[in-house]
Amino acid sequence: ALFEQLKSKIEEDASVRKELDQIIDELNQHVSFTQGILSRVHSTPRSKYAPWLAQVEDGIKKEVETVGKLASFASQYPYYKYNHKWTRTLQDAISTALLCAWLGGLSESTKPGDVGRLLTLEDVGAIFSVPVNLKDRDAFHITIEEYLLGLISVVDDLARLAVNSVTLGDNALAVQISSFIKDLHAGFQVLNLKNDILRKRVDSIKYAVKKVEDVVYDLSL
Amino acid sequence: ALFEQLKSKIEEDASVRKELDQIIDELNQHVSFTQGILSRVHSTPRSKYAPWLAQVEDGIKKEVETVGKLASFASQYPYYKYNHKWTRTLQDAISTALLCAWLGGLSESTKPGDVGRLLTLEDVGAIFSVPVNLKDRDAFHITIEEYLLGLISVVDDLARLAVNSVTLGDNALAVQISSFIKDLHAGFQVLNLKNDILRKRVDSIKYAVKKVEDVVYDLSL
Amino acid sequence: ALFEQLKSKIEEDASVRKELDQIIDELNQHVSFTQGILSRVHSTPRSKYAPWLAQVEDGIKKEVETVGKLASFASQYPYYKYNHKWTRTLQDAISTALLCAWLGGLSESTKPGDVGRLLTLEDVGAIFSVPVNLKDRDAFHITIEEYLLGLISVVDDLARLAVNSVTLGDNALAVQISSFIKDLHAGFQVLNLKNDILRKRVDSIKYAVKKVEDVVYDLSL
Amino acid sequence: ALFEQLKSKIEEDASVRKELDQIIDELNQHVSFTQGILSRVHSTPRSKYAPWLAQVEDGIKKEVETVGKLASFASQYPYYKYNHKWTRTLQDAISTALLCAWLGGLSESTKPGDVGRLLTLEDVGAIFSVPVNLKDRDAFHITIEEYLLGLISVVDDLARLAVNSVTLGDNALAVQISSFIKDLHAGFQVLNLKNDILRKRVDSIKYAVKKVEDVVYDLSL
Amino acid sequence: TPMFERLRDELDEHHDRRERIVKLSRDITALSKKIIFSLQRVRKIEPQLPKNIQDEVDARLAEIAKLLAALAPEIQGLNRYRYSRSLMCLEELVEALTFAHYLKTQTLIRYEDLCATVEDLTRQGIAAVATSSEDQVMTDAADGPKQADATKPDPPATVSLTQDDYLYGIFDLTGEMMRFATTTLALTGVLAGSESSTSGDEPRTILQDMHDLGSFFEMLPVGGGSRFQWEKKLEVTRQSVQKVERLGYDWII
Amino acid sequence: TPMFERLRDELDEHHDRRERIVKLSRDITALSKKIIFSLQRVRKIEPQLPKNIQDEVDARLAEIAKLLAALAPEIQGLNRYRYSRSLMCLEELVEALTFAHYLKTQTLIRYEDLCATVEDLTRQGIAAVATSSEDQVMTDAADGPKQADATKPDPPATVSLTQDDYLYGIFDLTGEMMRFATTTLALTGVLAGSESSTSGDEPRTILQDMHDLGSFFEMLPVGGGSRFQWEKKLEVTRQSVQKVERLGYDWII
Repeated sequence: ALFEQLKSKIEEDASVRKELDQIIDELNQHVSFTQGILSRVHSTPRSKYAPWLAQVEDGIKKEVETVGKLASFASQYPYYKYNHKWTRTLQDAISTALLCAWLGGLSESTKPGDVGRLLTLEDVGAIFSVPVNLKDRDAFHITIEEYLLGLISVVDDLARLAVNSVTLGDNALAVQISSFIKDLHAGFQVLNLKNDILRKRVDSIKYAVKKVEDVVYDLSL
Repeated sequence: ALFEQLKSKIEEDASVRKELDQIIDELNQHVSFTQGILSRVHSTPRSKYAPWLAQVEDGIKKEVETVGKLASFASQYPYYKYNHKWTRTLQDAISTALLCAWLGGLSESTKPGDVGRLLTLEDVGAIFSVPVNLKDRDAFHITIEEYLLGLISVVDDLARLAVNSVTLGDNALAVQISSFIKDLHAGFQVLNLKNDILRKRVDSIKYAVKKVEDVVYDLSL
Repeated sequence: ALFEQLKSKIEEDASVRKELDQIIDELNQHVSFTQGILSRVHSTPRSKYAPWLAQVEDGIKKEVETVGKLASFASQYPYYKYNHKWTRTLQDAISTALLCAWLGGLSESTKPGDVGRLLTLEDVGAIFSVPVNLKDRDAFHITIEEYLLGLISVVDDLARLAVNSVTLGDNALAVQISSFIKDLHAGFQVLNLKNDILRKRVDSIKYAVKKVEDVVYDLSL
Repeated sequence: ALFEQLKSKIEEDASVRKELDQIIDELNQHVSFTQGILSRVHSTPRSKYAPWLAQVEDGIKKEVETVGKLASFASQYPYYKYNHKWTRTLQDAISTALLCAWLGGLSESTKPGDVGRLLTLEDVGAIFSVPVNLKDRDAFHITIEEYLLGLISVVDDLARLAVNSVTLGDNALAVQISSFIKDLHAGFQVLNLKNDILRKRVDSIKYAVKKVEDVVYDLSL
Repeated sequence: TPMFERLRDELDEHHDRRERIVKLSRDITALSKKIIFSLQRVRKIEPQLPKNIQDEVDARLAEIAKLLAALAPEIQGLNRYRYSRSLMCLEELVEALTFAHYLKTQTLIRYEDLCATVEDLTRQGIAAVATSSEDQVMTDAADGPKQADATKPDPPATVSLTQDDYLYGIFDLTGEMMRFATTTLALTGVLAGSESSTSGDEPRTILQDMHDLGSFFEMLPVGGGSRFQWEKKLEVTRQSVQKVERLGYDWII
Repeated sequence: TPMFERLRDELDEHHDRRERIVKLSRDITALSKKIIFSLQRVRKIEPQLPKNIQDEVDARLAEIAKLLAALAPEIQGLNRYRYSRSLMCLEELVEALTFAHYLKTQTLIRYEDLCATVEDLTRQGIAAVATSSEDQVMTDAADGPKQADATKPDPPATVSLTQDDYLYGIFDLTGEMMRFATTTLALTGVLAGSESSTSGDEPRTILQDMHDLGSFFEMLPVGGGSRFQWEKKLEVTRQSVQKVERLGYDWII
């Protein structure tokens, strides 16, 4: 009896994992697709952002749908029991939204070409229609760590964009990216980081800062 | 009786492997030699490609002969049973052909110095006189994966060449390489790669892209 | 176009692998469960084999069903392309059948307690309803290597059983196991094995031989 | 020119290695075969040694032929340049001769069943018709280390035989083996061993000593 | 940066809680190991542990109870799994409790029963802390505010065991059983087990219990999370089973 | 055991010889490294090394010569390959000698020429030792009997380089060239190479030499013995080549 009971619990757990894998796999596909479109920013002049951002937003819409599916399924189980399975993919999804918004998308009020908007954790929660930083109940949500790790990925992409925007002749964009990355860097300094994954990733911001400083220096010559 | 029957079977298998090892070893030598000559591209100005490409083509000719030997021997046995033994070496051979053609070789119609030709999978099959992407019968062929992995190696080499062509004063070549690599990168992003060897290697294209972007950036200043 | 064609091909391959993984996973579960029941032999006196063998046979029946599923699915693709995925699990399944039969199961004609029957490769094929050692066509089958590796695992288990049967007071069983293992060892020595996986595993038979020799020695005192 | 010269030397070296591999492979087969026959000693009563030893000697005769081939080929090159390739196999060949002689073979003067003869390094050289412990010229020979390592393998086999001879009712043989192993152990103690392979292997003699002591103790009860 | 300051506070709260948990966990682990150490001095399986050993065990359990009471409020709801990697102490506690149970009854305690035991322990700890807080007139209030808070809600929060805590604890139990079998055989010359007198059934040795536990794990599907971890533990269990097999064999010969 | 005593003596002789070789090898390696260290202070390629550096190199070489003289009799015939794993010093020496040659001529010395150089050095060492033995009236005879013996046969034994010593030494040379290119560019602002004045040909930089050496190794079949070792060295060489490429690029930009 003990055996049967343990066995059926383990099997139940395995089937939950399998179901999660499928949803996460679907999310992964939408994220990869959206990242692919986003990567065109490096060869797209700002004047052509409008139609391209529309495509990115379509990709994000699909991500949002799948995150909804994930949230309602995962909320049936202890959140942190399975969180490690989707956290990487969710961070990537968050990154796509953050980058899209920074470049002028995901907003009624900004015009394409207006860049520099940083979504807050709450904004990201609203876009994906899920709670954030939950503490009072055990359900699906976006954690602070996930938001911050997503943000760090965006920094890498923007540093690269600073280089390419100079090549495209858009020096102003490079300068704006530089000041944004430096602000973020100052922000991250405020955190008390422990020896965890966040700390390791934050180090990469330093390289980004150095890179954009070099670009701005080159432009000043 | 069981063991007697097994004995002959095992010895047969061992002798097939030994024969394959010898052919693959021979192919490896031709490939290494050709790669060695190809590596001179990094210090050869475009005006001197003609005699050098002739040497590369000689090397590839020897590769083609040995691939022929391999194909006719391997086609006697199930293709995927032994494919793992030669796939690495064959990818390298494909790389040499792809790089040689991109630099203006392996063609009646291009003049040395005309760069940028990308061989398709079918072209590669024609050069090595073997079928490609076979599905209907179990014989030696070049697979899509082998072609793609060969192509990825070429990207690494070209990114390096972009740097060296600037040193040699040939900025136009660097710019052409940059746009070729970016196009390829976009192509690979279309693929929905799972966690296999191809995915890991595709990641290396990202570095190549960054590298050539930096070169074009430096030239733009 | 190149990449579009590749995309569909890669996705097809990924879905074949996924389907295979699921079938193999199912097989793995049945095999583990059957191995678990078989492990009770070490504390079961021979007089109680009958009901216990019935349970083992139930486990094997489920293995057979899943192997059937695997065979019909895998036979659609080149055999050696995916063989590496299931070969380990299939060897384990073969082991359970070999051990069960040796202990008196899987037979109309033997009485429980009649031990010592060694299934041949053909017998194993008949039990799992799949061909063995196919040479004329490219379909699912059990290879000689898989049979031999399965057999080697059984030797390890029997050597352990020799020890435990003495503890259970069944010295005759220990002696019978000893002579079986020594015969097998002599058989394997006939094979001229190269440095492959089979050779390494065959070395483990030597330890089994020493172990049963020590047991028979202890009994002889 | 420098390149051509180095290349041809490397190629020459590679072809020497290939030729050596083939000869060593052949030797390996004869050694494996002879070891297989020798392993029957563990179930052969002393009264039946005569015909069995004849078979062993046939095996050794083939080893001797191949060692001759090896010696004349290898003597064309600096001895220690390639010695590592065959030393393992040669040690095994030496072991077969040592064990065969100890059991009464390889001699006109002993009767089968007369056991206990230890071949010296010089005896082994005479059997294989090659020099031993050469110092004055650079040619093929058997080194002291090879002889000693071969001897250590024999000890392992004899310790096992001590156990099995008791099972076969030949307690006298067990006692004789015990005293032989203890003598050898004392002999090895005389050597000043450095931290090399010999030292590691010598440790295994200790286990053999312990094993035969246990056997003799059991017999004394 | 105001955003970052807010996030910092949230993260700091999390890190502080984790540090408190890690500390408590370390102490519970140490005490559990001490219990196991005491239990390894038992020489035969019988319903009552020797008095001196039972006293040692009880004393340690009383300390553990207080630590569990402090731990409980930190790992409710969302936080139970959030900090599960810092809660290895629970496996160790399972090991100690199941080992004690085995030595008394020669049986494996059930998951539910063990959960109940641990909840009970927590409640005892809460009661003890409450009493001692009164006694000491809050002298240790400085480092105990959480504990004081935790006593207010009704019913008080308790520590729950996950199925993985239970299973991995049992894996480790097999190692202790092996050690117990080895020492008792060496010191008493008898393989541990039930007296043949107990009931009239055949006497049952620890070897059979090990075999049953071994087969139990062999037949279970791979449990929670890391397959690698599971396989490693299973392999250790297999070795323990085989060591006891060898003991049984040597005893018979 | 009489047999074992005889074998012991033989083995001891071998171990003693190996120890002597290891000691000599360690000293030669250290001196070679010092030569390389001196050479890294050179700032341009020209037929004459700066006098102070040339003096340092000559002094070290004189010491090495004596050590080679002591080493020579130990590694004749059979023993050359027998102790080749204890003779890593020869690769280091090749590295030092080829580097000095490169800095003077911007060319790679040939294998035969280098063998001749090393044999010459050995003979100089033998002569020096003979002289100093006379001078010192055998004061160091205690630890020098082998050296004394070695001077008797005619012609005296010399140290021979194997092709592998040469090739692996050249592999390491590429690393030194990279370091040289890096420091000279940093300190002089010019990529090392021939003066454009030297002959009227186009000026040739160290980058081209590195490319040539890189392609040279890429085209060679895998040499002697361990493929793994070869691939590792080749990979390091590739990285050195690419570092100098980067220097060239940064210099142009």
